[in-house]
Amino acid sequence: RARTMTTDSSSPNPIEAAFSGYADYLNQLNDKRERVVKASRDITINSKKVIFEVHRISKHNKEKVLEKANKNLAAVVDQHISRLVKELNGTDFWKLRRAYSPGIQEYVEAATFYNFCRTGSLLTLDEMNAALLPLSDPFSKPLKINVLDYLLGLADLTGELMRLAIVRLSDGELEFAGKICRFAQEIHRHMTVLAPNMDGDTDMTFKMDTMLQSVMKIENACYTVHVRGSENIPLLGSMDPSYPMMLPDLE
Amino acid sequence: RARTMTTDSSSPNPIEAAFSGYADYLNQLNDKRERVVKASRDITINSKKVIFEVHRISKHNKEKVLEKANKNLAAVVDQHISRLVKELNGTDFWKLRRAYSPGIQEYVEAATFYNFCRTGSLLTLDEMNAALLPLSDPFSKPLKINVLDYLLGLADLTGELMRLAIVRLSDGELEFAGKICRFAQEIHRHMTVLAPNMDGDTDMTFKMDTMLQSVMKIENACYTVHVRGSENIPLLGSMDPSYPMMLPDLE
Amino acid sequence: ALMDKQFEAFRQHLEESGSLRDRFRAVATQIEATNRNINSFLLLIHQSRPMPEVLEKVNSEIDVLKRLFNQLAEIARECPGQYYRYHGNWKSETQAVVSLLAFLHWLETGTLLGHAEAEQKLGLDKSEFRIDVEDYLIGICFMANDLPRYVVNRVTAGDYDCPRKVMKFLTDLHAAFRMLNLRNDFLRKKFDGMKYDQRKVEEVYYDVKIRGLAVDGDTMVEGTEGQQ
Amino acid sequence: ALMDKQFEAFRQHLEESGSLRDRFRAVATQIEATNRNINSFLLLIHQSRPMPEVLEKVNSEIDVLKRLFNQLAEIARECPGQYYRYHGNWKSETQAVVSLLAFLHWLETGTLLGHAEAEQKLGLDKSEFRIDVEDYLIGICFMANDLPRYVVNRVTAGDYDCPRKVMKFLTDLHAAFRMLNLRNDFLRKKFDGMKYDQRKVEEVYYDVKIRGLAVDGDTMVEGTEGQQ
Amino acid sequence: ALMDKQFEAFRQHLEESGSLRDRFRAVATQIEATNRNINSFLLLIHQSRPMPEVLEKVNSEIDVLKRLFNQLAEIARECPGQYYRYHGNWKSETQAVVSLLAFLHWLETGTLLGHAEAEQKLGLDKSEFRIDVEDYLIGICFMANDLPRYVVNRVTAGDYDCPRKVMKFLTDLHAAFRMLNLRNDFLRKKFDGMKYDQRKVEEVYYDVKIRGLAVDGDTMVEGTEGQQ
Amino acid sequence: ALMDKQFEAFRQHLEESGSLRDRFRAVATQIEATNRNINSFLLLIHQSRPMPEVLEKVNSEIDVLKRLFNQLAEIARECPGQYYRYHGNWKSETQAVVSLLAFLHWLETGTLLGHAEAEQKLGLDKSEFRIDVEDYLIGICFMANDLPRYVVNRVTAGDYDCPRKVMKFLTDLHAAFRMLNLRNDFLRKKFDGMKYDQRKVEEVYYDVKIRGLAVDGDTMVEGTEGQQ
Amino acid sequence: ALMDKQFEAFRQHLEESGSLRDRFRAVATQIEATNRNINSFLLLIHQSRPMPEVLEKVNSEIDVLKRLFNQLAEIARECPGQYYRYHGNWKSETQAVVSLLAFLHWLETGTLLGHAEAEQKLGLDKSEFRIDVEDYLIGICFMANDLPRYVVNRVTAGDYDCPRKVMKFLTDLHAAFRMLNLRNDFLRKKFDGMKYDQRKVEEVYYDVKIRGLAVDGDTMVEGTEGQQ
Amino acid sequence: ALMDKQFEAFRQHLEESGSLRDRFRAVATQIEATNRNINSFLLLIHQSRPMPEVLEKVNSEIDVLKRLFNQLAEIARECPGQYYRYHGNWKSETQAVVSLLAFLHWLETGTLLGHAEAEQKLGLDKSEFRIDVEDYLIGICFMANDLPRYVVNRVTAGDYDCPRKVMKFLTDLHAAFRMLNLRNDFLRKKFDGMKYDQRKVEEVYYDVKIRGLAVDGDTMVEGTEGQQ
Ligand SMILES: [Mn+2]
Ligand SMILES: [Mn+2]
Repeated sequence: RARTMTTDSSSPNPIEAAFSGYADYLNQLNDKRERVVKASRDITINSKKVIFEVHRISKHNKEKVLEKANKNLAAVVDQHISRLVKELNGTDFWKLRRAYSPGIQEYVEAATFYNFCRTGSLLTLDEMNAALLPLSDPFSKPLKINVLDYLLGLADLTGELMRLAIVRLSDGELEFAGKICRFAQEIHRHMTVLAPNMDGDTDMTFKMDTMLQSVMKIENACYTVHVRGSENIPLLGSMDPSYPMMLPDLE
Repeated sequence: RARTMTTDSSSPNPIEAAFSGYADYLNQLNDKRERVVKASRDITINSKKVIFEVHRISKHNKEKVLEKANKNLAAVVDQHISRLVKELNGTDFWKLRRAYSPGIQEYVEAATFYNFCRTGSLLTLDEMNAALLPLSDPFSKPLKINVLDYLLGLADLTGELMRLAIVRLSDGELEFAGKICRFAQEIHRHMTVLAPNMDGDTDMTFKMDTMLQSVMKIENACYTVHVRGSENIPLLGSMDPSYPMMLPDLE
Repeated sequence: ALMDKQFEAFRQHLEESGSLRDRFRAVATQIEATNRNINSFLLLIHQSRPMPEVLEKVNSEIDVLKRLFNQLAEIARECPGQYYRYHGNWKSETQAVVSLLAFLHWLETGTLLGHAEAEQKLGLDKSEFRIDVEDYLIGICFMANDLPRYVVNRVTAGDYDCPRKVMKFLTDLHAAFRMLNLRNDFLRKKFDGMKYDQRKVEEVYYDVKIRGLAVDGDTMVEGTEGQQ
Repeated sequence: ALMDKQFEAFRQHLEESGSLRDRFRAVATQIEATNRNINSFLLLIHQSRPMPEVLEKVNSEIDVLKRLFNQLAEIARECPGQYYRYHGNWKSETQAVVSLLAFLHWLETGTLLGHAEAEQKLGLDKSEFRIDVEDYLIGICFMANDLPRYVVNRVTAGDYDCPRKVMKFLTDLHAAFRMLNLRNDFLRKKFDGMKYDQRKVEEVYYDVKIRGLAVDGDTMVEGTEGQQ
Repeated sequence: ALMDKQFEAFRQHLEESGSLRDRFRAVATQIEATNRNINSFLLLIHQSRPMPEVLEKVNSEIDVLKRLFNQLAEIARECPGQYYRYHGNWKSETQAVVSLLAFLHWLETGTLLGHAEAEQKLGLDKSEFRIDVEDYLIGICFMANDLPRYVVNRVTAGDYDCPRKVMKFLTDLHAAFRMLNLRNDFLRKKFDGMKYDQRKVEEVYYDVKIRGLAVDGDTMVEGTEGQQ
Repeated sequence: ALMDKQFEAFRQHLEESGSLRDRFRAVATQIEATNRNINSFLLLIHQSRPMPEVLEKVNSEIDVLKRLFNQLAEIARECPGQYYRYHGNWKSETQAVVSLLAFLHWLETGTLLGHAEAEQKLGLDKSEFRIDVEDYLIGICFMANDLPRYVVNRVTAGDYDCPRKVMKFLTDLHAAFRMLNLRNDFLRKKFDGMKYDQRKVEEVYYDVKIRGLAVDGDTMVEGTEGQQ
Repeated sequence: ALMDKQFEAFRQHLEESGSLRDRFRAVATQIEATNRNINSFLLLIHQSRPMPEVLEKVNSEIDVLKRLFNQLAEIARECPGQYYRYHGNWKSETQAVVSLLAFLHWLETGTLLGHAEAEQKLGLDKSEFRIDVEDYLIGICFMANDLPRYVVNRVTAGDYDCPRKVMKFLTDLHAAFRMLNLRNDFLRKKFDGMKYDQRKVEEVYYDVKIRGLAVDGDTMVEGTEGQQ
Repeated sequence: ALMDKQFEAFRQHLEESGSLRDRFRAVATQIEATNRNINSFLLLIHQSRPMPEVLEKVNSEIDVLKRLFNQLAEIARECPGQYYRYHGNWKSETQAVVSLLAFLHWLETGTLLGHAEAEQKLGLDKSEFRIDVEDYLIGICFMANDLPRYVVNRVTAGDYDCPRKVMKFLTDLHAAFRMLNLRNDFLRKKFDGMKYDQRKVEEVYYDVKIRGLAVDGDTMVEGTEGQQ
């Protein structure tokens, strides 16, 4: 809503014509940014919900939980990422990146988290982008998650892996926890090399530190359970000495 | 209020006897510190009031304002500093210094501020301490304001001098303002040499900075009035050209 | 292995973008040096050195700027659609360029340098590489920051009409900026600061006027004009 | 199950308070935008545009403010007794509103806008939702900061009586503030700064007076006027 | 004079609010001291002293707390609707109170102290002065932090059924917290830490179980109980 | 001139106090170095080296400490009544000394080193120069911080009775500290931290006990004692 | 003119030193990148990947380091006597290099990499360009910081003898460092932190030992050895 | 043993460098004290005390500086080629020395103190120990920071020609600095700040000139100037 205001109606402000153009430009840009931010927030909230859901996984409900998470993940794409695609319309991917980046990062976190629980492997950027392809109309440049957002999302993933590992260990799933541990170690290891090159993103130093903390928390948890489980129990002669690991039966 | 609490009534805690002594010691010390802090707060509040009063000075009410300030300053000594003297009772001047130092600093600020307005010179530490002498009974060591607190109080004085100078200038008292300016400059100059030696007081670096700001504010104010007052007013032929300075008549 | 492969690809990608960034930075550093040169010539204006002499020196530096922006544009062509990915590398330098060009333009014409004119002066009018609108606007604000000093020095040198002209220009500029719906960002902060520039210039105008030095000749004693 | 029920209640509680916060912020953002509008109209005063024209424009915006404060009050009614829980969300915007209203009021009446009057202008006089006293006082300080610029521009435009009136107003205001035992840091800081506004206005008054421009006509030698 | 009168009113207002703050702080300091007393009695629990003896000592201190919260409530009655203006003065002390009461309650009943029950224990059930929900929740988190130590010492003292009970309680509590959509930073942080308390208790439970010490007697091989 | 004279006196005064401070610091630095030596010998304890060998080495260093504290006392005699003016210069070093002496004493006697005993060990019992009570207490807290590590290493070396003894000592110590009415200062913070040391030692005791390694012989399986 | 001449000399001086700094930085940046590569290979150790595979990857990177340090040395030859003028440009990178080399060396030999050995590995043994002693020592401290994590992961992988070996190494290293009279600087801070690494490793050793997992075969039950 | 031998060598190395550092610091501390003295004399200039009196006091202190820099040079001779290793110990003190000497020199001659002249004044002209060029330049910037205050006080004392002279000096100095290609470091930051000093001095010159006080005779209207 550009206001017209002349200093003096008799001598029109000569600068004004040019500025009404700038005003239009900025208004449109700001409106679009506002819509993109809102879409990003919705993506964040709903991706977080998917993550919460996946955390409910256990040996007994794996299929059910993952199925539901998958559906909700698809809903994030259909209902919210699609809005981004429409707004950005094949351009402004980089200009408005800061407006949608938080949402995309959270989506990467959710999708890779889900995928790891389903397949045990890392969902790649190409796979993710392939899944987004149908959203774009064939005539404009398709929305692609960029490498930076993908990596920033992965960096957060280790935090979720840590929480998952600790809960899974309580639940006796030692083998799964070991798998999580190695997966998190690998991601951290690869990120170590990439971190300083990420377009001068200053967050990354901080995120690397958090990642290392998370990885070490997983390692320590695995260690505790391993050591505990390997203990000789001399007092309990009745126990089967070959009994490998007690935890699974705790449940 | 020491509580007695044994781990087990049958085997008395051997450490306890010693600790009940420590408890008494700490309780008495803390109570005394509490009382000293309270006295210090009262000294601060009432010294601030004296400073406020002195700020009301003008050419016309000088005697009246100063008389009242003097009386209130004496009341600070009689009613509140006397409490300090009683508590400290010739000892603990340094142990509890942090508890009373703020009050004493503010008192130094008030007393030197008052004295400058009365005599135009600096009230010395010896003069101040001589005035406190009657408070102490003849058998114990008299309370003496220490050099550090005196200097810290002086450091704050320049802030009050700045406020005074700006108001006096508005009131046309150029000569008085000039006097304030030189007085503040001298204090700042002397403090420059002493600042780093003050028992490692880290406040002092900060206070020096504030002092310099205050002095420069006085200098700038004097400058503005001087430059303004020296102006030729070519358009106003009717004015008496020998008219030296206009401000005094503004009032 | 798949993971390794993907991360290897990322490594390459990031190295390429790192190298682009370095190249952009290298040009931006040269732009900044050129800005410093231009600025040092413009300072002569404050010292009331004859304008033509100054302008001549400046113009050759502007040719340098043109060449440098052309280089930026060329590098940008290597990464189509990623202007805004690397924008941070030349942003503040470009704002400074706009500020200098706009000051020069105002000296020469007394009017505001438009966005398109700025691009044209840098030889970007036919390029895909443009000046971001916000950078242009921020540059204009920077330019306004320099006007009070200019006015003070002009009056010292005896040019008593300058405050009125600058005041008029700043008033118009401020009014124009108010048409924009600014977000709570750097541009808004710069714009909010413009009022201090206005204030200082108004005070100089006041000094000149109350002393009857204003060129329009009306002294204040008789002056019942002023009312507009 | 009991535990679940209780935690379900907590969930609702936390969501409600979060949503209240968001709603307060949304209104506050609109208040800020309206403040900017009003401010841009008031700037015309500095350019000596006829007061009635300006006031008309301003008044319609004040209706907007009224409506917005009414909204704040309505939301606050949903959480009785929790004004201060959410106060931080509209605090600084309200201070700016007070500043603008007080300036307007001074222009119209030459007197200080009272706390109750401010509430009345915003239609809050019958509401439970009031303006916090400290916010009111800080707003008044902000208003004082704008007076020197106003005086300079009025004198430039030939209104030589303005400095005397503003000086009187600021002197009274400063004296009144001195009655407060300020402990609040920010308010104290704003108040200390008021002295500089006074000084600048005094300087303009001196300039006007020494040149015999003061409206009351009395030269300085005999001058016992100044009292209004 | 009108101005003076108004400012005189402001002076009083500001002095009163300062004095209220001081009075709230004074009571809060006493609450903190009482908390320390209660805590020192509760430590006897870790040393396996007979519960009744401990509870007796604690209960008289809880009467002190009641009296102190009653004082808070009384002061708050002097400034109706301003609970949250002064809330920061008793916030953390209240969280500690909740933590202690909840631990006691769990010892006595094995269940979670509800929000309303906490208020009741402090004699606030009929008061207008309530415990803020977030303070209650944070207090509960603090209480959970103390449970691992309790369990370790109970087992050392030969109480092999304790880990199971605590584990059950923590599991339920954690599940209940998961229902909340936490946005508050501090509360979220405290909640996240609860997982570690759970894990430590689980480890002790495991130790007890694997050695066939669990009171229910079932060894682990056959043990299918434990299912909650 | 009077001002000059006074400030000249201040300069001298401050120079003298500065020089005293330097001398105190110089001794304190040596105390710190000696502490490091003692500490490095005490580390051998963690490695289960024979006690007599360790004690011999330590004792000669304690003679050094004695000499250094004697120096402090001598310097302090030059500025009677100003112990607390310069106290900050040897405070933390003295706390560390107390911590080391108390650990040694505990190793030798199993009891807490008293305040007077500490002064005696440093040859201060007839001096006017004493150890400040708070420094003594803080030193004791530091000593408690080192006990968990000691217990861990002792158990590793096969000394299974150590946890019980240390736990008993810490429990008594903690109870004694609770008799003090601590202000909100460093001592309070250190004391509050002591509970983490207790917790760690309790956990080691738990480990030993649940594995039937505790010296008192009662395994946990048969152990129905302990039940309260 | 004199001023100009002098400043012309300054310009040259600053450009030369600036260019040297840039060249040193460029090499240091490459060293950092190589460090990152080496580190990413060494991280495989934590995943219990076979040592030979890891070492092979690392060794080719060490050749890169050699080349880079040779470049540093060459640049340094251009400014004899100014090693410490530019030292800040490669200091922290060199510390990291030492840390990596020392870890590798320990893995291969179980001994501490000496200062001369480190220089030799980097091909600096015949160069004038050496590794600053403090950088070497700080690098060793960094290496010690990584050992607790290594021990934890080794035990998880079933290597129960690792804690003992690492504990022995750290104890010796700590003893050696204690021979140094460290000033109150960064090195001292890093060294003081080493005791936390020791403590953590001791706790792991404790865990392994008390559970009868230690390789030396003595379980704790029968184990009456260890007694001093 | 090998480890011990190596660490014994490190111990010696660190002790030597530590002792050099201490000796450098001790001299630097004295330089700082002397600087404070000189500064306190130079502050008299702001009070318009007669120059000769001030200079006399200062000169004896400069002899002290000479002696102290000679000591620095001597210590530096003990560690050839390591000037920059220890440079941090006297850097900022030397910058302050340059600033004071340059201000004095300007007072006496109205010209800029050259780098060589500064060294000569400190008796370093034949020494190997020189003043680092950047320290010299930073010192000059510090000196420029003090000029606005000097100008203000001179004008107050009635010296209306001072602003013009200082403005000229600062303009030349600024122009000279612009010849340097400054990197993005501390010196650049100080240099960038110099424009605020210029601006302030220009404003003083403006004040003096617009009021017809400037000495050069041209008043602004028809110029009956010169009156002070
Ligand atoms: Mn996450
Ligand atoms: Mn004060």
